[in-house]
Amino acid sequence: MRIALVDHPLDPTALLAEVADVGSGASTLFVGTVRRTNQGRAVTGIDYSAYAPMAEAEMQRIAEEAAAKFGCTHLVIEHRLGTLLLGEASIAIAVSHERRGAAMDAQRYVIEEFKARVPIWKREHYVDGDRAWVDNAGGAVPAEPDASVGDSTGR
Amino acid sequence: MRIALVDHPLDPTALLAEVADVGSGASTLFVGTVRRTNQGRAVTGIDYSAYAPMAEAEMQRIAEEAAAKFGCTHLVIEHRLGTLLLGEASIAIAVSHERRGAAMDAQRYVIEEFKARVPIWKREHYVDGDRAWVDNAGGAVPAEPDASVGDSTGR
Amino acid sequence: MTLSVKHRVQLFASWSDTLGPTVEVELPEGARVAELLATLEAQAKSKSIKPLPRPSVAVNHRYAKPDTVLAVGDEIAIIPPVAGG
Amino acid sequence: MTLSVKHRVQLFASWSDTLGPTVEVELPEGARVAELLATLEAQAKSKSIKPLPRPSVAVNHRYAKPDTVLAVGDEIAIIPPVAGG
Repeated sequence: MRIALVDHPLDPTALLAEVADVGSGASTLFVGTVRRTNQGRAVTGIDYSAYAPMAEAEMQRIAEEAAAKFGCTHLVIEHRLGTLLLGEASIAIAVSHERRGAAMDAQRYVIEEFKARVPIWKREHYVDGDRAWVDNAGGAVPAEPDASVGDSTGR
Repeated sequence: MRIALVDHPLDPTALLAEVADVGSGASTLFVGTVRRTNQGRAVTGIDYSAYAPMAEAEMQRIAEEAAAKFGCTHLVIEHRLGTLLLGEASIAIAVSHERRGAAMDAQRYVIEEFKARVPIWKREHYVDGDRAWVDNAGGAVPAEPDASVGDSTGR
Repeated sequence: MTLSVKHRVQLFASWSDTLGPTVEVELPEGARVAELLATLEAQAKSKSIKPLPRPSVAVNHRYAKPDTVLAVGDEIAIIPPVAGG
Repeated sequence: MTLSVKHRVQLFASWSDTLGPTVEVELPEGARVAELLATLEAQAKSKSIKPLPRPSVAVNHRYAKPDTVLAVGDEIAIIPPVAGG
């Protein structure tokens, strides 16, 4: 089991290889990517920032919960911070398990809990030059025009 | 949308790249691999054979059902036939979708329907030299010792 | 007097091991899937001491119901319990 | 007479834009998370015409309840609605 915040492009294939095990019959990989539009607005990129020490602690707790609930110890979660362009991966979750049902249950548990709990924020950049903080519940707050960009690796 | 039976090692990463789309925020990959033990017996490898024309037709129907139910057109299913060794991938399913819930629902639908419906068979090889036809419901029938191996690409 | 039809049937996995990859089955015209299956199950029973798993029957690449009528030229296959994935 | 404690608080996203990445908040000894939040919400209201989203509060890298008592040396953070994944 491993979790990480990284500041370089994710390599989902490496994560899949990392969880592979001849005792496991099923592997799943979830990849979240920057989408062209969000709630009808054309997006050009996203800044991801985190409260890094707590984000890592929360990711570790989620991984341990998934291990306890679904019996999966072959689990890796990585999230990228910094500025991501269209189509780039922000999160990758790899799980392998003897049984496919448990692997898929764990995958879904991890991404849903991650989206609800891990202190990471995104500021979307739009085609019209505007920027806004967007949250996973659908809220959007226009970013202050002169706001300094937070240190993407946390502070 | 694409389905295929192949007789070479699967490349799950290529499938993930194939479904990637800047309109999609979530991609999932499911990989089934040959497991070291099945129902307590030590496995050394598996022969997969198919009734190929029907297997392809059934895979195409499952893909179309998933597209209709979950609205996902970015969907690829590949299954490998022939003799696979421990840890090798027998199936890979890649889906991308604007919404993660639909991508995961489609992934689960495809693998469950595939396991129940697609006319593919596996004969497991065991450490003790024995072989048996094993089905997805848990049944096992000892293979005839002198049985000819079916043409793995169907007949 | 009833006309009879010869159907070529493909078999797989344990059924192929026991009866071969293809068999010809002669049935009355208008026979249904259930009759084909009964005929083949009797043949399998005479050739194998181990009971074979109950199969499905496919007609023209689709699962067929027991009351499906078999027509000349149908592609018929015996589908033992599947194991893909 | 009540003793007071200065708590250093980290802020993020829209809350950081409005109040800065860190603020010091002076509260009576034994104050709870709810009082800290009320103090910061009043400050934010005076500095921003746009209402900020209601945040959670984390103490020592865990989400804290409104009645959690703040202790000297706690690592305190204002957590606006999250958006990872």
